[in-house]
Amino acid sequence: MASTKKSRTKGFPLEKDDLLDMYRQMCLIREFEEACAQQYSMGKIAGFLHLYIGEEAIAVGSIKAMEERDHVLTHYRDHGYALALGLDTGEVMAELFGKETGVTGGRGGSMHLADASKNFWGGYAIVSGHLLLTVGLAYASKYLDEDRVAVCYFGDGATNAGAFHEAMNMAAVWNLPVIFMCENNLYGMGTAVEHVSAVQEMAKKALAYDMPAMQVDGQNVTEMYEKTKEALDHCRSGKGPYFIEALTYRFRGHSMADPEQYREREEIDQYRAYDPIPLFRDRLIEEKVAKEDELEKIQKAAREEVEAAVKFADESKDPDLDTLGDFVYADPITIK
Amino acid sequence: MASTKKSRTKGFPLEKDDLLDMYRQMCLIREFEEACAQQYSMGKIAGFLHLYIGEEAIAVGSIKAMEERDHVLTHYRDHGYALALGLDTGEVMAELFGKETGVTGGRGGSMHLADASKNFWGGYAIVSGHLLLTVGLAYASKYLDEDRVAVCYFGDGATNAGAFHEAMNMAAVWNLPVIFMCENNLYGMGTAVEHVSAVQEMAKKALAYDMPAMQVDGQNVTEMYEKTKEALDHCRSGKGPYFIEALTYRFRGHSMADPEQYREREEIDQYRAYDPIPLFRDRLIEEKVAKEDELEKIQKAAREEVEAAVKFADESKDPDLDTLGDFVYADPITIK
Amino acid sequence: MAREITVRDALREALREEMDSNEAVVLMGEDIGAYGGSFVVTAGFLDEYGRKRVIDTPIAELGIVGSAVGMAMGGMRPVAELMTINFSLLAMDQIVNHAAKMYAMFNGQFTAPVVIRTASGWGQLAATHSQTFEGWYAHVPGLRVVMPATPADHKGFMKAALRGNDPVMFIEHSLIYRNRGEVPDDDDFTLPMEGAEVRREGEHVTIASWSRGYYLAMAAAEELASEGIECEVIDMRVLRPMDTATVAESVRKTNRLVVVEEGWKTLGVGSEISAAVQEQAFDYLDAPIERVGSLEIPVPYNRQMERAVFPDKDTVVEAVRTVLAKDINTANV
Amino acid sequence: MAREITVRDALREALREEMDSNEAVVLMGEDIGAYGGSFVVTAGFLDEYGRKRVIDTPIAELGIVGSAVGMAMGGMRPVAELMTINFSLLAMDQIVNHAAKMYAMFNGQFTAPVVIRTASGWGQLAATHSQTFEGWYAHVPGLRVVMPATPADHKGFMKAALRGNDPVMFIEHSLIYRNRGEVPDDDDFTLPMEGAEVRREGEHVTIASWSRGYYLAMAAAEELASEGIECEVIDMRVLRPMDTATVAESVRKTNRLVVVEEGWKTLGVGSEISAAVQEQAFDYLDAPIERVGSLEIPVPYNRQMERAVFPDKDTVVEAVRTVLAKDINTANV
Ligand SMILES: Cc1ncc(C[n+]2csc(CCOP(=O)(O)OP(=O)(O)O)c2C)c(N)n1
Ligand SMILES: Cc1ncc(C[n+]2csc(CCOP(=O)(O)OP(=O)(O)O)c2C)c(N)n1
Ligand SMILES: [Mg+2]
Ligand SMILES: [Mg+2]
Repeated sequence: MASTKKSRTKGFPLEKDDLLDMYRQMCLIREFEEACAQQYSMGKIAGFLHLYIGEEAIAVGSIKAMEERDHVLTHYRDHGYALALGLDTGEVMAELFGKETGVTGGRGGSMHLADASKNFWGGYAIVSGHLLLTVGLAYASKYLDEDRVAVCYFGDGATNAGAFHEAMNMAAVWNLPVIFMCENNLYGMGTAVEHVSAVQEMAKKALAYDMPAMQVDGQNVTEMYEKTKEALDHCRSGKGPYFIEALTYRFRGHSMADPEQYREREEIDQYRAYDPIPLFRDRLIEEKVAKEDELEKIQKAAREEVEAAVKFADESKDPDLDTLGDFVYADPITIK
Repeated sequence: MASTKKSRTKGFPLEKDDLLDMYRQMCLIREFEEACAQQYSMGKIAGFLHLYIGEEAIAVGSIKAMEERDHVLTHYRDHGYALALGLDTGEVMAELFGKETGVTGGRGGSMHLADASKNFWGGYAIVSGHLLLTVGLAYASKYLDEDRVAVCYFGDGATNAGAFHEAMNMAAVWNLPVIFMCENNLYGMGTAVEHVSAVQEMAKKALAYDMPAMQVDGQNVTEMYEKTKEALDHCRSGKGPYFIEALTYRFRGHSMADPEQYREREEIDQYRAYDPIPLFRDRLIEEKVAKEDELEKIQKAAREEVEAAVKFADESKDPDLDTLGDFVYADPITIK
Repeated sequence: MAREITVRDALREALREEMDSNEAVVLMGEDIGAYGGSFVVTAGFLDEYGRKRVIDTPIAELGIVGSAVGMAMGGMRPVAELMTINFSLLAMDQIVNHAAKMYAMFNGQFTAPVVIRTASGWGQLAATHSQTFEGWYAHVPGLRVVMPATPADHKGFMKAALRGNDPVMFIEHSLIYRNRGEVPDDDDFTLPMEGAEVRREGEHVTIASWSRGYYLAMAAAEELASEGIECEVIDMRVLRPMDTATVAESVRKTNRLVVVEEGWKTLGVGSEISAAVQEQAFDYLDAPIERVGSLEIPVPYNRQMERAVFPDKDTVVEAVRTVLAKDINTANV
Repeated sequence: MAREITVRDALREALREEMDSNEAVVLMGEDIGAYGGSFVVTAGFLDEYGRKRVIDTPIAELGIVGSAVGMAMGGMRPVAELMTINFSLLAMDQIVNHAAKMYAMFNGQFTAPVVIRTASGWGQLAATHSQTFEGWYAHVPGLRVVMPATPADHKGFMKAALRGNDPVMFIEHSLIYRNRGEVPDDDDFTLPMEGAEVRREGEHVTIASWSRGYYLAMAAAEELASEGIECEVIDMRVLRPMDTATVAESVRKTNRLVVVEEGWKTLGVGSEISAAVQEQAFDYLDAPIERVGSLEIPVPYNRQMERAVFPDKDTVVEAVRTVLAKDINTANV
């Protein structure tokens, strides 16, 4: 969420504070993800671990455009949104460590971060299942007259699943305030979009639902901000859902288990040139929003925050095994 | 399938023989369906019974355009295709009566007619499930180099299901010879298209797959023939799938159980003016393809054929209860 | 005070009362509105409550349940109807991987109090429209699964489901909508969603069943009573959490058990009841527990064939005789 | 002649041999090609056989199975892979309402010999990625369901499945791909897809399990043997048709049974084995049949918690002691 006064800073759509905050968030996510990779290799993090490196501008730019009351749902590659939404870095890391202090108490792990107090309805690991939950939350928002937009993040691969179609159609028919935010990083796991999708531009899929759609440069954090804002305004004014295709690339493997044999080093290098963090930094310097050392300080603070998070996670306790049976049913069961 | 010489009869794309054969088929289906309604009310037919009255031109026109080797799959409203494909009228009626002589031995009933020898792969009762089977059959056709197009019939309602989307995408990605034949009769059961589909023209749904599509007048049997032929040519030439939206209306309830409270008498009457059978008859007379009495004879023969079919069904035996366990497994099971 | 009403009316009352008292309750599903519901349960509701609260959905079972779960998370009380339990297979992922996981997976932060109504049943509908899968849902921690028999249970459970905080699979049966029974005259009549009920006492054999099977069991018990064989009939009512203790307790008295279900026996609900009862009352069993179910084949359309597939009163009577055979031979009954 | 190879290699060999000998065999699934398969079973196959025979599909489980069924109807031999059994819920309708019905519903006119490969398993993957549903598939007439433990069974069943005419659910387990065992050196080595195997003889108690559970059972048996307790270990191997007769026969000797599974006990496969065995060997049972399964909760991510959820060797040992307790008390062992 951006600070309240919405004046613009030079070529930018936001104030310096907000711009630097976005820069901070991007650095934080990057540092966090690097640390995750390290902790995973040390055996502190287990299960599936999907890193957001290279895609930071999407979460940061779009979430900056939202209001606090808006709903966020996402797939399993969910650390970036959590941090951009302001979840505590230590508690997110603790979750990855499976600790009691984790945001979901060690029960969810990397793929299932969530924070009810921030309207972050969680990361889900069934590809495209959460799109339907989003539709339902948006229905509730409209029904209860809450003026909240429900935003869901998902990949190019998710658009081929039946659930995607059912969600798009329902959101359109019911004219709901939903933003379908598709992160097209060209691959679903190791499978290139061209081999599994009839169209190469995900935005075309919105045509079947007469749903407005646009492609956005997902490496450009301020463009993400501006375009998401547009889509949010559309939704808030009662005009129904919006589809955004954010063009991006994942710099690392699909998960830590990925042998990465399906794409060439060359291709990766080519996209690494569009690293959203240096791109933004250079613009901030060029447009004289901030000096290099100011940005370096931000970057250093991010690193320290992550180091502290790792320490916090490390020092936290495992959940009490006595709580194993908690949260299976919300209402008591008395028999047996 | 049309007769081999493809010269045209006046304003028509077909020879007189074929035109009259189509007229015969339409009459046969109409008579058959009327008889079904009657037999159902007498308790001879049970379960769900979905009549094709008003939509005959679609099955007849499109199937006339196919080759015998082409595949046909359909939903539960399947009597029309069965008869147009030349299944024995008596054996189809016997199936509805649940008799041993029925096309599926009394096991399938109205919703599951089929005839392997005619490449009629059956009627299916899970809305939109058979679209995926069609994709698979088309894959096999292409893989085995058989030059067969797989055609599947389904309703407007089916296009909202996830399976539809997965089938459309797969057929397009794999560039398969499939015709998706959507019969838009404006309702899925008692639910009007406008309340459940984001777009009112089903053909628009093909846009998400870059799939060629067209709308066809489903009450015009020769237009159905011509347009299907076009789509078949497209598929056969290796250009991939085609989507046809046939505009039609069902003159009766969804099934015999339908209380029909969701549409007005007035609306029904309005569409009844586009009854495909008199429309075709009038054109045949007007264009001097046939005289009234010739057409009346055809119609009378159809009625007699259906009467004989009912008699055949009535006189046939129930299947032997000893066969109950047949066809559960194709390979033997020896244990227990 | 109580009135005798049908299962269908019990459901209609429950839905109407909860809709009237709680604005958050909405109904959604295929053809529940303009068409009136495929089993006429919601006929008239659209006119009464309007399109915002009686939602005719697209044919998209996964979408219906998934969006209902989201609505529930967002503070609403959706009743998502899946026309028949056969189609619920399309929604399985949302039921099992989303609704049932929501509360635990996020450490208690979210609940998903969605009520999923669906109907089991048959009637010459052929292989894909004649199945029942209550046992699959009863396997899943996080779900509550009810499959009531009496009008009172239908009403009491539905109202409880709509006031509770867990996802509920509410499984009806198309062949018992017209069955009648007493229902208390009380707008706040709810029933706790757990516990089996002994509906008929008897000393010779216990019959456990639920939904339509319960009526078969009662009919069989009646017939057997005329021969002096007294059956204790237990209505399981709730399949998760499943109250096998009540069955075991009964078996400690009767020493014999027959379980009656309409689905396939192999890995049906009866297998669980059998396994659990032999665990709890092993020393009391005088004969193997007998399971009654349908023939293990895709259900054929033909009427005679279909009749041969499903259990009826006679099958149940026969099963009772089988478990009693030992004693009958030794003239104990 | 035979060689010792891993489960993974056994599968690779089976697939390769059948692809080589039958052009109609193709593989399809998410990331089976360029990525090499999520469990590395099909690594290298894309290069070897090309895109027409090793098909990287969209993420569309329903579509994968549905189109595979159509391919099978059309004369091909597709092996449709669903990455994990958790995602198979999305394909449930095509598996149950289409594949399993195809042959009977149309009176024997069509067969659907599709092989659906999927994997059970866990490993800090949290609630939606740690489940197992083999019992659900084993409930369905028309399906064959195998869930092998040994490399030889993996190979023999896979080759048999690809030469047979029925739809087969072929359920692997992510945690046993590296397990080793002897596999005959024979390109035509197939195994009939039925029948449980007594893998270890013993007189005191029978343990029945399958897949990874079989290895737990063997480890427990080994440990108990050092105390003089001899377990008869049965590998169920095929869950439909399920060979409970072999278990009953064993119980007639040992008089005691423990069933070990990784899934939730309530309505798990163990409930069927228990129910069926008490039907067939009632008079031989000296103690209630004991079922071992996982805790009935959505599986948590945390390592200690997850370990507490799933059974291990110790749980099995304990269960064996429980069923033996009576005799141990009376010093029979
Ligand atoms: C229903 C389902 N099928 C398969 C998987 C395994 N899987 C996890 S992530 C993934 C790829 C998703 O790709 P995409 O949607 O493009 O997201 P990205 O990871 O690229 O951000 C797959 C196949 C799953 N989790 N759920
Ligand atoms: C998956 C599934 N959901 C629901 C049904 C119940 N049902 C049968 S036909 C039908 C309406 C289908 O409408 P449409 O596709 O337009 O075909 P039409 O009957 O109009 O030709 C419905 C909802 C079903 N058979 N399968
Ligand atoms: Mg992607
Ligand atoms: Mg329709």
